[in-house]
Amino acid sequence: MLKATDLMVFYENMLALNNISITCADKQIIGVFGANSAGKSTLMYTLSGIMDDIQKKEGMAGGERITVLGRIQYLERDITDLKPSIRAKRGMVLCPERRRIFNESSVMENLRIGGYLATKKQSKETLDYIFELFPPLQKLKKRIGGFLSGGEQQMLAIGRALMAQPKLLLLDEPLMGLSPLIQSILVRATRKIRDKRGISIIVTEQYARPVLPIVDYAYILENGAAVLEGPHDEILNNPDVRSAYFGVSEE
Amino acid sequence: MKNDQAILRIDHITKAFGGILALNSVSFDVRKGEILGIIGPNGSGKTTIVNCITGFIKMTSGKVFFHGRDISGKPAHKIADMGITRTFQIMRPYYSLPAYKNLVIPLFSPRAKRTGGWRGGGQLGDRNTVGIDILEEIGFERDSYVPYKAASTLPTGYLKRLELARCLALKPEIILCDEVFSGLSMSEIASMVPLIERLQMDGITVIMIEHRLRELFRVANRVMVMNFGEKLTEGTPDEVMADEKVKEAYFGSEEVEEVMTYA
Amino acid sequence: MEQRRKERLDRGIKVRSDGLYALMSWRELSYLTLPRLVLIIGMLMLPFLMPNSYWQRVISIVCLYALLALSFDFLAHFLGLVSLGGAFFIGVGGYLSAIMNTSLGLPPFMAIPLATLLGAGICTLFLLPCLPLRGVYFAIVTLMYPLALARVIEAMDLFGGTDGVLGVDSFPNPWVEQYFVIAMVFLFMFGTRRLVNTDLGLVLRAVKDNDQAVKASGMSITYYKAIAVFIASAMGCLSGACLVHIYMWAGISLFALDFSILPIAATVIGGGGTLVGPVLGCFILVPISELLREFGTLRIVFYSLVLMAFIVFRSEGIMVYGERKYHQFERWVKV
Amino acid sequence: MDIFIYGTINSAALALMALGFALVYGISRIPNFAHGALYVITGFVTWICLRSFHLNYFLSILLAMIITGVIGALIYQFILIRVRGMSISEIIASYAIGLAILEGFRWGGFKGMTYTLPAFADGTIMIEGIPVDMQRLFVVIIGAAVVAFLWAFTHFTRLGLALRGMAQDERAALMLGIDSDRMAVVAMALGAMLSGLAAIVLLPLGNIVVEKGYDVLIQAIAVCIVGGLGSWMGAVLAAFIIGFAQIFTVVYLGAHFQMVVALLAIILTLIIRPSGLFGRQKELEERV
Repeated sequence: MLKATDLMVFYENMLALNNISITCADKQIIGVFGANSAGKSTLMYTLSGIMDDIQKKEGMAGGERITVLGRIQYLERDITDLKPSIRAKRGMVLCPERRRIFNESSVMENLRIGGYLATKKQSKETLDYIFELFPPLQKLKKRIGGFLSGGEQQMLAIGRALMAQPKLLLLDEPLMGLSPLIQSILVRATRKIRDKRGISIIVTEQYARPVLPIVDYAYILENGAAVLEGPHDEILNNPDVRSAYFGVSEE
Repeated sequence: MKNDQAILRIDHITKAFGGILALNSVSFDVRKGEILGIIGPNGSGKTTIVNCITGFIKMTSGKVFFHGRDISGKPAHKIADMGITRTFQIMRPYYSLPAYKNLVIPLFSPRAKRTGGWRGGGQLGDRNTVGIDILEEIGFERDSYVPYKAASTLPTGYLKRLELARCLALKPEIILCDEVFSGLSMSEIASMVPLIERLQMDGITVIMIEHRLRELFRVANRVMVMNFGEKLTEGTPDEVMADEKVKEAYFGSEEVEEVMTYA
Repeated sequence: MEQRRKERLDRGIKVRSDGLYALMSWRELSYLTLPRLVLIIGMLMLPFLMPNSYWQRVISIVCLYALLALSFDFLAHFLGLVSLGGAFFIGVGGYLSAIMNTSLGLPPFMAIPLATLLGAGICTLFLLPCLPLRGVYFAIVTLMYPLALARVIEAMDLFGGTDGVLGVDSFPNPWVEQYFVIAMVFLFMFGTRRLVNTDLGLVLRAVKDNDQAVKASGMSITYYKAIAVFIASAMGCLSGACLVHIYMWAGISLFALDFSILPIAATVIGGGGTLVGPVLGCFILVPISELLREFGTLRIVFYSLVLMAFIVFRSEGIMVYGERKYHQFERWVKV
Repeated sequence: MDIFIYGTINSAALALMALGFALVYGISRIPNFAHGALYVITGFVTWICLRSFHLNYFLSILLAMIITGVIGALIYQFILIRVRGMSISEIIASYAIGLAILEGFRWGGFKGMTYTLPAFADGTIMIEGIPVDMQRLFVVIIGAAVVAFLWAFTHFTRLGLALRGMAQDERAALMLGIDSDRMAVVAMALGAMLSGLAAIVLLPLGNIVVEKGYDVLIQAIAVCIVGGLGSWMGAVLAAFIIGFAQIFTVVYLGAHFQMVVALLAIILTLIIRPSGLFGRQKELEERV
């Protein structure tokens, strides 16, 4: 479904992504793990095309010179040079780090803005699905986005991304800063989205433990390079990974 | 603890955003020289407490007393000038400046001039040198090039230290740490913990807001638990761990369905 | 696949001359000081090179605009405040100096410094309410003041109303006039340059970058902004004060748009944030504007278009571009 | 009573002037200092269509508004798009555009008393014994209609919602497939047309002069700051506050002080409540 080859990203002279190739088959959940500043968000931005936008803005401001190299293939077509909005139109939707919901709009409006690309029928159907997936949102329909708790905001962010009718959903650190309880809800929801709606998902996380049970294939990034990759079981049983990436406090 | 008096007293502070209560009549004492941890789920109002105490937002009602003096409603820079400093959850270094130059700015402040800055005995030397000294204290390798690198190129671990260093430059009495451990790897946290303990030994009162319970419980003398803008309980780490209410609110039960209805 | 990217590197000589080693070789010493010497000597020579007194007068005007442009650049790039009202500073400084000269009988060399300090104080006071805030507020308020003040003077018939203040003393002779304003440009250009590299300047830049952290360090951002605005408005008021003594008249036209837009255009063309760039920009723009004098307000259209073109297509300006080429080289590297 | 009636009319006029600016700022965060210039363009284009080409009045208005909208879109597409996100450049570029247009008109000889537009309908009606001419009535009616239209547009249509999304977080909108540049062009065109509409409704009340451009810009900005930058409802409310305050000063002090009232309103707002009446952006930001 998605096949990115030899991605390299430079911020000025600093290498942020080093020769990363990543593939995602139909209906798979791919995990990308790595510590802070390992390049997870850069990877997500590059795949979704947001990097294109960042690059343009930086260039105009005379700031860092960002260079992006490599090719991205999606649904058998090369999308490397497409604008992010067109990538979204083709079904590749990013649910960003730190959620970035629309703070001043209500939950319902957030979802309807998310449905910009959807037809009326699709919107209605997806809306029902989101409320089924995240029942708490149902009661908060009228609540202003900025006043939701972190967990509710994350649910809303995922819901909003679903409204854009993705075929491939990119989740950038969906569990960041959330309590273990909310984390488990979100992880289960993620699996349901894949199982019920057949959406492929690429998810990044700093700590592998909460997400690893649901991923089919995982990549581990370190300093911008993929140091390890493999299917679920292999990663799970790798002793190095166990010591380095399973540290999550959970008394 | 030698000294049991309250250095900071928070008296029924309430903060409403629009119609929603982010803080609902929260009161607690902070004792001199202790490390107080504040934990709670996201959106429970932890950062709002820091913002209210340090004057970054105006509280709707309530009072804050520092050494028995009412400081509520004073502007942020006045409060910092009294010695109550904070770190930011989303780090705010001066990105374009080298790391040590970041400290020249707080060292320029009236408080630093008065107190002589970190460890200063009343007189402040060359700010650049003092800046590098502070960075060394806080774990930047002195002889490496790290203190001279632009803040924008430093990794998260160093930036968190830089945030702390900015507080230290003022020779503070109280430091409010807003999630200093978040975003750090296990080994980075392990190296931060002794740092926090050192602060306590130097007589600085520390208030820590955290998600990472295991590490927090190692350093904190007392812990306060927040939920939905209200204080749930406070006590020693062991007491808090044993509290049924805390378990319910923070860790939740294993049954997902139950949670779905509660939220 | 052959893929390349552009890389920027400092020249070796720059890296070395940043330290103290520069003093060790003539080559490095001249690398550092030559550009400055060229500028200083060039400006000192200018009054001699001008063909007639009209063009000598133009040099004075260039210098006054240069002061305004310096004030704009200082505020915009070291404090993050965009001032759209150079005319406000000019007007306040000009009227003050004119009144002191005509009503109190102070000679120009007393009236000018007094008007500068007093005017800077007044401007700072007027701008104080918008200093705690970031964003467009400062730009808006500075845009409004000159327009509103002109209206008030007109409506209430203050200071001679539309006729203005007449009979202001001029400088003793043209040479004094010219070298005085050139000296002022040097003073403020090198002065602000020195200032932004001191610790106080660092704090000002920090206020621009990140005001929250400055607050958390126990410093009042309003206070530091006020200091900077005082310095900047002193430059503007000085310029206005000199202007009335050159034209021997103060009137509502001191609040004219020329004074607001030309310094901005000069800064953008010359290169913002360099402090030399704005001066250079004035040396390019003002003479052109003098040549266009007969076209009336078309001049303003002209500056605006030049300004727009520069901001859109070469936003860094001449000086920044020049400095980069001087200090760095670029090369293509294979990945 | 006459203060009430004239206050309402003045407030509606201010709201009309301000909404275009508020809309553009709200969506693309560009303070459009060319706002006043667009206002004047509409006036002159209508006048040219009407007087030089002898077109029908309604047709002239339609044409002028479309042209203004297109000019707004072009300004964005070719100039402002390149400086997006750099606040200093945004301010300077849009200010420069406005100046170039206005001073260009002045140079082109569009000054003096000769340029006027006819009223939509002649005659006056009496309200509570006070004569109000039809054109002023139109100001109020159209003002109300514009507010209602904007509200409905941004709450119920797909495009309107997308614009609001972009106003809040451009990059997040981009991720959802909303093309931010195209939306900003739409916003700019819409904003330009709104300022054009204001011009067409208000200009028959006086002459078309270049100074109007500066006046309108300043009044619009004053209204937007008092209402809270980027908040449309705030702008409407602020228009009423400033509108009535101006009428009071006109009645008790004299007409010259209208601008001073606007300036004073800004200064007071900045001192007392910097985020404006409806600007709650800041509070939310602090909460994160």
